[in-house]
Amino acid sequence: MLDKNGIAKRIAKEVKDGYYVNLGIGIPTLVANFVRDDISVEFQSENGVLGMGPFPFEGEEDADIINAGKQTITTLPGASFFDSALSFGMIRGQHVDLTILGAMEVAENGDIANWKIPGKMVKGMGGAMDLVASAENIIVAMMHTNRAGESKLLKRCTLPLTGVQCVKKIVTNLAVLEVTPEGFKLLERAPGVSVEDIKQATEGSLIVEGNIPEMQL
Amino acid sequence: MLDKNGIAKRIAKEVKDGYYVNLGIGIPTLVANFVRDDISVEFQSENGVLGMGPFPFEGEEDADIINAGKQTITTLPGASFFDSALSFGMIRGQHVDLTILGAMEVAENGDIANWKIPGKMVKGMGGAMDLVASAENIIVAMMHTNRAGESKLLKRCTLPLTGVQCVKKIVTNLAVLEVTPEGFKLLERAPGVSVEDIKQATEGSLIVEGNIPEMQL
Amino acid sequence: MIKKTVADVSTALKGVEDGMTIMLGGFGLCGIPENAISELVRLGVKDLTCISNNAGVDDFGLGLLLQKRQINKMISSYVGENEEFERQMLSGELEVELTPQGTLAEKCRAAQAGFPAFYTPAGYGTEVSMGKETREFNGKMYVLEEAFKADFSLVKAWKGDEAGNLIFKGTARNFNPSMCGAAKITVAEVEELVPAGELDPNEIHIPGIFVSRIFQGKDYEKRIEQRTVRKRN
Amino acid sequence: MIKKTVADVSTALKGVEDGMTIMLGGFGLCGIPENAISELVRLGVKDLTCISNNAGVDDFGLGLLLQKRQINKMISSYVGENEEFERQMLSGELEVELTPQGTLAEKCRAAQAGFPAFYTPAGYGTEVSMGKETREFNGKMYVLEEAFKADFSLVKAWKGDEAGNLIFKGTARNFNPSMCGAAKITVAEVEELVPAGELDPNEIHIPGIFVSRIFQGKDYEKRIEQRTVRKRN
Repeated sequence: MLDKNGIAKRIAKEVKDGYYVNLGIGIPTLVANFVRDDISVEFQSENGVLGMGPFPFEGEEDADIINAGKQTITTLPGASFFDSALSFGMIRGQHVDLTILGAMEVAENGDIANWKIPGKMVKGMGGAMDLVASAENIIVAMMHTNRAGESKLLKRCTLPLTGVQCVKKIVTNLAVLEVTPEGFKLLERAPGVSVEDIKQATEGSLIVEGNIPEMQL
Repeated sequence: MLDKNGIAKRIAKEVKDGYYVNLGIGIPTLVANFVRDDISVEFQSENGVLGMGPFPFEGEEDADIINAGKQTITTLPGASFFDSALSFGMIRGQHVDLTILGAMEVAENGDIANWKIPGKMVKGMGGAMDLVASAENIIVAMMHTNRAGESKLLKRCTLPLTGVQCVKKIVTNLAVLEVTPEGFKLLERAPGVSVEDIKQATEGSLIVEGNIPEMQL
Repeated sequence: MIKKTVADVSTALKGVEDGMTIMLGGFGLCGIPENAISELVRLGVKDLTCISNNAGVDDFGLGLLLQKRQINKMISSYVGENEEFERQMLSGELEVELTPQGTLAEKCRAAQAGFPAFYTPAGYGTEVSMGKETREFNGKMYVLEEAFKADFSLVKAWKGDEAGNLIFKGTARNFNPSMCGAAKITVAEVEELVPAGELDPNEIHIPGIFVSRIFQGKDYEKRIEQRTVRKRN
Repeated sequence: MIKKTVADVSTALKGVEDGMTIMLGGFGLCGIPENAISELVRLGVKDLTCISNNAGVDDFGLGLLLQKRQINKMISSYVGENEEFERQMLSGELEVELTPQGTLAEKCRAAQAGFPAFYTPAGYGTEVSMGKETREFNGKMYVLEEAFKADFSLVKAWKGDEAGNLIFKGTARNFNPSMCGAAKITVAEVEELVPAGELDPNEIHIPGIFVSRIFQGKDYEKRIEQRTVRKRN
């Protein structure tokens, strides 16, 4: 079973040389820490920066340079700043190669819900609806089950949707899964996790074909 | 009767303090020479400059700084350069206060034709269709008749249209006219031109009410 | 040169009235028009509809207007950092229209550039598209979204000149440029106001034609929401 | 940093084939991709559809491609400075689609930014709107125009860096920024190519994400179409 850093580490392997990547808040943000050094990747943040670097050294924070999580950041050589309209032009125009974001629920048809729990929590969708409606390549990073132990990989989402039929891949604390027309196809097991464990934790249709390898981290 | 400079001089009186103005090619370009010194006006050129100044001194031409007529220009303090999309955002968004352009024909309902003579001359509309479809305030600068002596102020345009019901005012070598729901309303006569002369040269409905004053230049 | 400078924030906000729709630049607390927000609080105008990506925090940014119940309706994409906001929203005191961030930006830009409406894929199949026209282009579904209509646009820039030209800094740029000229009156406050001619015409982010009034801002707090740092080795 | 630099114009234009649709930046002869145009002539590719605001003059710019009959169709707003063009058009050898200039710019920007189509007032009631959907918004009529689809976009910038970031100069900016990322492959040629980090991130007009390949251009002629000057007193 993986912790948050483990999920981020596994997702980092999906990041290829030459990719522009948008990382959502939470686990996705951690992915940047695990991307191989020998490939070229640029991180975009939808509030208007491309080429994000690590957090600033203490005392060097600049209130005018933040990411979409409102965290102070730095930029790397080759970075650029731009306005929100151009930023979503990058996203909508599919210039960003990979979007990694969290979710409350994912359905077997690729629907995703992550912005609202009616009557309870309404933080808003931020840029998530634009990202999931636009990106060709969307990976969801999340725990396989919620705090009540209920599956977050469902036949159908129960919460208000963020986007329809858009999620391509899911990396959880238990598994790597691909969204296919037939349902969630199990690709890899987390270390120490059995196929049976994953079946138990998955409400949506789970497709298990042949031997399922353990993740290489 | 006015010459081209006379037409430009009369139109310059329509340019008010605080106006952003787009000048078309030909007579409209001359208007800039006659705007009063004691008012603040900025000239926009749709190829991407606001705050145009006079032509450069000999030897100071910069191939990268031109107006929409492809003429070398200079800029004044407070000028800015921008791309074509933003430039037409200014125009379409009605931030430009006044558009002055030439025409081959104007109809009594405000239609204008100035970009094509089928089978003969097709230079293209350039930015004219955007300008006439967007601007609140459009003045046409032209000769009252064509080289064959035929009226250019018509009941209906015969040439392919540039825009519909958009011209507000017309200044010709003979007169100043306003486009009204009833037709061309004669406002002023050019020096030495009679109302009868103008009637003769106008094919569209001409409205003459009361005494028509001579232009003050 | 058409001069846009006004003496101070009070002059700049002349004409703001109860019930108006006001756009405010900024992302989180980054690049918000601090001086203009303070003046709105001072003026005590109420029943405002505010268009702003976020709603500030409890005691800063738009949170100051929420505290005083000056806002009737918020149009935002993300409002997660403000407890008073959440309380007013869940209790029904505050009307909230949540809009995808890219759609929010483009609704500003459409208003600026004279586009009445546009098609975006964002929100298709979600409750955001309910009651809106949807349409297929090249096998993909899109939602028709309309341009905003607003009375005032309040933006913050880094440098500006007398002609109203603006230059923004870093990610404090965000929604500010697209909001310029997107309302009937655009008010820009700047950290540094310079005479016309001092800014390079090539480096201007927003030409002055989109700005109605500009003033020299003061006392910028520039609060940081998430101060994240790393240790020096 | 994702490196976009290629050695020369030949490498940059790899993949250009007969029958392709190519966008070219520039207004008149100002800001045109001179090196890329020369390479298209050298390659001898034909049956091209060219999207460019103008068509050059008889012996420069796109006029060079017209001379060699490499262009099948032109999509432009104004073509008045080219006699060979007018001859080919009136004789029917060359297909021409005249498009209002603002519409042309926005069709590029729509392709760049993932908008399938947009509504513009330009051309309503004229032959430009024939066969196109028209629609009323707020009492005004608009024409639905679709985003361009192109294989290559060839642009020219003043400065650029290894990451593909671009800065344009003066009115040589024009259509170039909106064409970046508006085709499958965007090739930028620059007067000055610098290492990543030398350009101020705040001053970049087009981020490198919109640029596929960048190269150091050479031998710029920068011909002036209308040399207008005034005498010194």
